[in-house]
Amino acid sequence: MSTKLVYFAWVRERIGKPEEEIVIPDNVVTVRDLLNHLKSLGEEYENALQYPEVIRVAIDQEHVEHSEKIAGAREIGIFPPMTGG
Amino acid sequence: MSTKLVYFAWVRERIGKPEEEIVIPDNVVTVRDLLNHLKSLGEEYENALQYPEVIRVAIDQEHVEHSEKIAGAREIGIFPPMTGG
Amino acid sequence: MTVIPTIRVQSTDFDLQSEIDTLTMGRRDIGAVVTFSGLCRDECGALSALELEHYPGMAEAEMRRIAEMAIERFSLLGLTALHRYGKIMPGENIVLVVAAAPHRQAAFDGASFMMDFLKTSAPFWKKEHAADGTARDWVAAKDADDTARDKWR
Amino acid sequence: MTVIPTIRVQSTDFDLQSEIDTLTMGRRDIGAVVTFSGLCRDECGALSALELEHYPGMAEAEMRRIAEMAIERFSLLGLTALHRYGKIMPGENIVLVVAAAPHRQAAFDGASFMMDFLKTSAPFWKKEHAADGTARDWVAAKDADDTARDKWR
Repeated sequence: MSTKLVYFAWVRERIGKPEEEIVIPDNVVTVRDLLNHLKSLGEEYENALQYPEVIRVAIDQEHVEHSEKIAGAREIGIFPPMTGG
Repeated sequence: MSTKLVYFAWVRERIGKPEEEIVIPDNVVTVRDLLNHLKSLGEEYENALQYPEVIRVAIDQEHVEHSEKIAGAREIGIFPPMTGG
Repeated sequence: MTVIPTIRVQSTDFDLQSEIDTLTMGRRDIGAVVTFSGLCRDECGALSALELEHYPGMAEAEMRRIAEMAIERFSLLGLTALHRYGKIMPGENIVLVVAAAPHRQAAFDGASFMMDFLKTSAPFWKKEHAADGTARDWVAAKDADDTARDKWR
Repeated sequence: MTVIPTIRVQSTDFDLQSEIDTLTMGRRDIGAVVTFSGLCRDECGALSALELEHYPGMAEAEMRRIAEMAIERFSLLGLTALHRYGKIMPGENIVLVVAAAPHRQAAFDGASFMMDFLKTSAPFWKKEHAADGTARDWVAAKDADDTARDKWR
């Protein structure tokens, strides 16, 4: 089963696309695992996710911690700290 | 020499006039003296100034303490605590 | 550059958007504008109107003194304070403050400071007109307003 | 009575007076309305524009979550939060919050709380367009914004 990933701001620019569908391997359980997995997919991902501690993640449009499990997620948003307002 | 007194809100209503010119006796030195002097002028003044500690006073349109000297004042405003805004 | 506050005491209503426009038009250094509007409440139907009395001359002077303190203290880029007098019906505006600054905290603080001092030291008095026509009482000053002012000391 | 916040994310500008009117029209229980407008600054001429990116759907959802917290916490009678996206020029509005309450402190707190949380948790990102056309940098998040949010805890 594939999951939709959506990227914003400089994460989007560095990865080079606004969204994609990927098949998440069984050994990827948490948000932290997912970020590490993505970094293995190529230089653009490594560049975008170089400092995972600053990366914010939302599952189905709600903020989550990096320790959160991703099982059942339909859409995972990955982005830098927010700077609106 | 006479001084202009102006009254507002329930002080005005109780004294029964918005303003008047009075000659202030020589022994009336401070705002506190003035309030006591006015209370001796009649029942309406006594009624208005019954609790002098709540009465606010402005000399030439600036707030002053009751200990302030009134010498040189052109206009003295006497009124209850403010309730605007 | 000295910032000159706009101060007015008037019987007519005011237009908030035009007061903001006056303050911000053509500027590119203002990042935050906070407005405060104080409105007449009917106290759950008990009130038919408020009557606002003021000390002409001193009201404007005192509002200007407070505004100049706020501009200085919070480095405001603009400050407008308008207060109405006369009869005001429930739902109508009584007072308007507009504060402009580069950043949001100064704009919030400027407007809040202006209101806290205006409440306790600008010479205005409110008289209530009861809906049933019986009572007409002067509003009593609130200790809570002195407390709100004193937090700025 | 449950108060439902008005939340919008839009590319067009907003009219402050009409947003206030929508919140207050026909009501006699609102005593205080505080608005916050966030404007694009040119950083002393260095900036020609800001580009606002957002996460559609989540932006509205997150603003609604924050607004509901503010309404509950400060017993607000009304709350509106609008945020623009796309290209915004210096002097133009970026964000608008309108908070209504019986008394002034709740209205000030409601608007300020809404802005502090919106800044740190609503999914919007600003990119600067330099006036000289050379650089285009994403604005970095500020620790001061986290500090401002944390004071409400």
